[in-house]
Amino acid sequence: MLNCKVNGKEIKVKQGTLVIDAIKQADYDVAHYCYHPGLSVAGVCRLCMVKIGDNPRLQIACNTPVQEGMEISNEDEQVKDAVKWGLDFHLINHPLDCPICDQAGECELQIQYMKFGQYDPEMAEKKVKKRKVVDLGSKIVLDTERCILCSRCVRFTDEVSKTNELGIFNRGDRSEVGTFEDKPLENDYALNTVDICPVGALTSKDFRFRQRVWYLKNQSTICTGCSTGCNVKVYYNEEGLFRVKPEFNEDINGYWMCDQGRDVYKFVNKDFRLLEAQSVTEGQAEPLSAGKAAQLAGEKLKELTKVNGPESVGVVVTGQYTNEEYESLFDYMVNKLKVKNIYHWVNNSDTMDDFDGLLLRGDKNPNTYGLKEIMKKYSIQTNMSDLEGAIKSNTIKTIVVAGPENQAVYPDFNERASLFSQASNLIWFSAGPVSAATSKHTLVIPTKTYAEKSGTYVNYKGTHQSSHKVTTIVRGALSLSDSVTLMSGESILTKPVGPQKAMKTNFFVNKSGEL
Amino acid sequence: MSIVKKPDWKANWYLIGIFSGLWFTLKTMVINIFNKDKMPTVNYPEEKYEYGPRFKGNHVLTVKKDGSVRCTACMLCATNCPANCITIAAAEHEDPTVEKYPISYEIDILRCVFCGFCEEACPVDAIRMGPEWQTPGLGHQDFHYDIQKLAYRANLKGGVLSRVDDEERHHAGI
Amino acid sequence: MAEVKIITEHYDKDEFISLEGYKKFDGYKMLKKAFKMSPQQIIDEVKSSGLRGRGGAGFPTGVKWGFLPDNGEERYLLCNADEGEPGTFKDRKMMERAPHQLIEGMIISAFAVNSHKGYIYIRGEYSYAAKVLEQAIKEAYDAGLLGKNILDSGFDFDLDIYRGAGAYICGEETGMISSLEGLKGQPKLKPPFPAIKGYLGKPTIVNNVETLASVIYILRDGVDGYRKYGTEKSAGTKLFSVSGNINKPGTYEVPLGYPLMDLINNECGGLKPGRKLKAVIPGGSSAPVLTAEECQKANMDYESLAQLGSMLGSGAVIIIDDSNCMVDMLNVIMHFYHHESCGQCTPCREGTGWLHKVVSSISSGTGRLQDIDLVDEVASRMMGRTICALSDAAAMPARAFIQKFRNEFEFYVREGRSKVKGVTDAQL
Amino acid sequence: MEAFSDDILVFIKKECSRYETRRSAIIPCLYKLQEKRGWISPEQIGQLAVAMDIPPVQINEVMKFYTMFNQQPVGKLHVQVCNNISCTMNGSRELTDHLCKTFNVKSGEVSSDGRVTVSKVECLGSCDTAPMMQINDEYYENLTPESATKIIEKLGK
Repeated sequence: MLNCKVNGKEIKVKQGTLVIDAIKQADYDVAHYCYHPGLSVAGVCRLCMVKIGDNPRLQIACNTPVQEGMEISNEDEQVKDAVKWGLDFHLINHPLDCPICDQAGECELQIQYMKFGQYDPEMAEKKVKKRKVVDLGSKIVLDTERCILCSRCVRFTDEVSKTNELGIFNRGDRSEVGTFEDKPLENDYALNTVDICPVGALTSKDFRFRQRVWYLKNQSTICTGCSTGCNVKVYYNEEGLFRVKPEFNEDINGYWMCDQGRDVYKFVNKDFRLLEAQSVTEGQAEPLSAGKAAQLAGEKLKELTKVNGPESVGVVVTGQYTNEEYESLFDYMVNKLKVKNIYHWVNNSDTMDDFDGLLLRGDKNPNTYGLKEIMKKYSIQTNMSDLEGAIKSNTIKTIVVAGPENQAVYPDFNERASLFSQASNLIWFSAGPVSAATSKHTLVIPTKTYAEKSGTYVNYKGTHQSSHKVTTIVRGALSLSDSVTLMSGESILTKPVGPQKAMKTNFFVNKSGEL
Repeated sequence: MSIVKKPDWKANWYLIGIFSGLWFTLKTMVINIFNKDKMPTVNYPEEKYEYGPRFKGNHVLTVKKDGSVRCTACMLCATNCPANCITIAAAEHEDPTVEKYPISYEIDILRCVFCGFCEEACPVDAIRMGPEWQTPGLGHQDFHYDIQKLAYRANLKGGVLSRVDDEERHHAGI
Repeated sequence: MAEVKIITEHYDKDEFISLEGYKKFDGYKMLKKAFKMSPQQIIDEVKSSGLRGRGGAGFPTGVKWGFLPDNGEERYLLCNADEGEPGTFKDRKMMERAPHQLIEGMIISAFAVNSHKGYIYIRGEYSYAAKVLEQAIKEAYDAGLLGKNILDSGFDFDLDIYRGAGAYICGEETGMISSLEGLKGQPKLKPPFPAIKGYLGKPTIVNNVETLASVIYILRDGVDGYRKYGTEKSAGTKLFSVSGNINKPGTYEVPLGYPLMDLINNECGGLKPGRKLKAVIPGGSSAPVLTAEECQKANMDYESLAQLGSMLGSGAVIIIDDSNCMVDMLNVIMHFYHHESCGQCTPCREGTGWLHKVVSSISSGTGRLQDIDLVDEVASRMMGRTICALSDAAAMPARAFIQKFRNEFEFYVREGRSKVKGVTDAQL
Repeated sequence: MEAFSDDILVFIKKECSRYETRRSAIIPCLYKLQEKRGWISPEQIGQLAVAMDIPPVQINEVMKFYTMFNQQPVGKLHVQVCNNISCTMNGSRELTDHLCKTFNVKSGEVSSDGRVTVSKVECLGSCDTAPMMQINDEYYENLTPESATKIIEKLGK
């Protein structure tokens, strides 16, 4: 451990810490654009200037390791002047695009300008014009004029994704970021470049112009796209989820996430959801509330197990639920109903162990390992392939399916659904609509998605991660554990869910006294 | 909760009030008959009052030289609106020099408090408070103003030109 | 005191270019002497001779060599022949007239720093010099002066030539290393310095052509013989490239500490008739300009020029007489730096462009009075804020021009034309 | 698109093993490509990237960084007039203007017959013989507008 002083505050840092990290550790702000802890040091934005000791020449904090007894100051007048001018140099050729720029609201230039700048521009000459709205494939739009050439994205494609698409061409203030001959930027991690872009030069086509960022709230959760279990932040408002960004976790995903994980928010939104329960009896559909449906399902199961015996009930579980939900489901099935035919529905057994070397895994379920643990705990050893025969031979007459939240990653979804429909009774827990479930007596109960419930997921290496509820999208949906509670005849404490309005903060309204 | 009060004894002297009221009415009527010019009221709807140029009436969306809406869908007006009455949906324009434009821009005029914050927040002079103040309508739908109404209603005669021109700014090197 | 020809002694002889001719004039004799010494002895000799880098920064060569870490890693010796500083052409002369001198200097230096691989990084425009050097290297290989076991000393040294492709910034040592690695020629962050981590992450020594050639003569004349010329802190002789409005422009070798006016009037034959000296840029375009009065007391050595607020730089003396407009001159210089900034660090990338725009708006007659102060202010904020010294190199002349010739700039802004007759609007 | 001829492929292979890293061979290979036509097209970069097994963007970065690689077609005689400080003082602007007028081109453009490109460049390191110009690889020094025209016309024959 090393001792150093940041703006007079004494702190201890690890050996090899950079000054910029030490300043952050001491809770001081330090302006920087090019430095990113997940990438190599470029040292080109020249904003993280600090004064070290009495050295009259300012140093950049991102390329200076802390030494014992170092006295660091970034609130010195000299430093402030350097930052103000550094910012000015960044801004003189930056276009006035804030009104149409997606980054506005979370743009580092805006943040630093409000802090250090707030002056009239001194530049009277013309700005350098560069190319705008360059289409870089299906994911990203590039605006070279807005780019401040921090080279973060270039370093990302060089060092992290190792795909080498991006480069900086020409020199001087004619420098332009881009790909060779505007080739599309289509690697599996391309959208990380959008995240690390401190300005609006790289924007995501998916999010582009859909919302202004200040209308969105964010909450940390876990990506359920695959068994890696990246830590993510979802951005949402009362209309639904809008985007997903990675959050730093040294053990799981570092600073990054894959592009497939960024699409995982989509099935959560209302358009793709089952809004209320449905009971279909011989083709006659009847909508009913989820709670009612769960109670009905409970009664039905009780009766059926009594009449046909617990062996006639098959339970199919996917690896997309939380540990808590599995626990309650298994407890109910095994201990209460004595049902032991519990099957693990594996969606893509061929590609299950695929791994691209960075984050992306072939197992597209967040909690396969949690499910396996539970199955072991209840000592259930079944094989999904047995189920087909059992249905065909009519030994299993009732099937309860804890279906996938994200049906898109289940290529065999419809095929399986029609198989399950051969049983005379089908109870299906699903987040999205299940049109292929056409059994004689079908009950489809809407469930909550990962963003709407708290719970624990176990990733590929056995790390237990708990995620918290983000928001409620479908008010009529139940979590699996709540449904099980209702099925077993108990009541759940339902809190009345009022309209969740993300009230926007209005400067003038909140500070009315200052007007 | 309302409390019923018993009438005061003074209320019995209401006749004085009635007559003094009648006298005032009569007096003003006579003055107005013989001194018509100084009468403060106008004969609405035959006559209409001229408001000052800074009057904040119904909103106008300005247009560019080519006639399209100037608004860039930056949402600053919607953010700034204390009554929460502006709803904008943005989209990508096929012309890369425009880039972003509103496919729908709605003002719920019944919620609007005519404070003018939207006008002040606008960075490109796209929204102004116009001189109109008559806003009759038959149902709720008539009070949701869309782009058609805000920018191209008949009395704007093809739209009001915005003072901020992209091309001029481009030539000036901004 | 007059011109002292040590390095350039035989430059007027055409046969000096070939190996045979070079050997006739004691060529490669010092190499044999060097092999009899120990590397440390050579380093000490160079250190005590007081030889300073001739490329521009003037860093003591022996000290630089001493920085190499002793960890058994492979070391590289790079010769910086990317002479891009406007006004400088001495290295080109050296390579064209005496390629073997450079090769010999490099072998000796490589022996001293124990490096077995060297590159001469020559700027792309010097295609003739590159051809001459390539031929000379071939000759040297054939004669056993390069390659394995040179002259039976047991020392191996491979030398190759690498052509740049037109970037001033590659004259900066880390920029040159980047370029040699096949990257864009953008300078690298320091620390680590090249002597610790340079070419391909290995310890690397980068020296100028003239510096490497000087090593031969330090060995020949010994420390005392070398120190006979020059001043205490700036020892030896130096090549000056004199150009501009002068009768006899060219390369002149004079001892350091030589008075500037003597150089102009004696060696270079004075100014053209009827012209008056207005200013001199003493060390290439990045050196702050000297006014005519300052020139009178300027001596051509590192300290004297530093005292006057300028620098010796690469030894490119640009003489400006009174027929030139200073606004115009600054515009040319700013155009150069705007064109050559590598675009890595923001203050330099944007600042050089900004300075050029402001100065050219003054010289096109649309400038404002506050622009003059703006140039000074912008330039002052560019100094010392970037990875390499290019932004300083752009800022220093800008500030010096504004400070020393302010009235000319003010006149230009007020009247919209140059104070100097005959100079029209900038045609740049 | 024309495939690389064998001698170019051999050259690329040789250069790739000549230096410590393969990337170092980018500049020599680009010189080689430029030799033939006077400029380098994006297609050629793509081919070179395949031949050298280096991402094309890195070759493109290098090519666009250095001014000596032409990204546009140039005339048979690429006349580069130094316009830096010493040459300006000795009349390089007049020289450039004169050449542009004589050959009816704008600075940086190819003449209509495709023979001459006149461009302004930064210091070429021949300040003692200002004004000077470089035609393709050769230096021509101590010029006057008339002598420069003569030289170009002679070479153009």
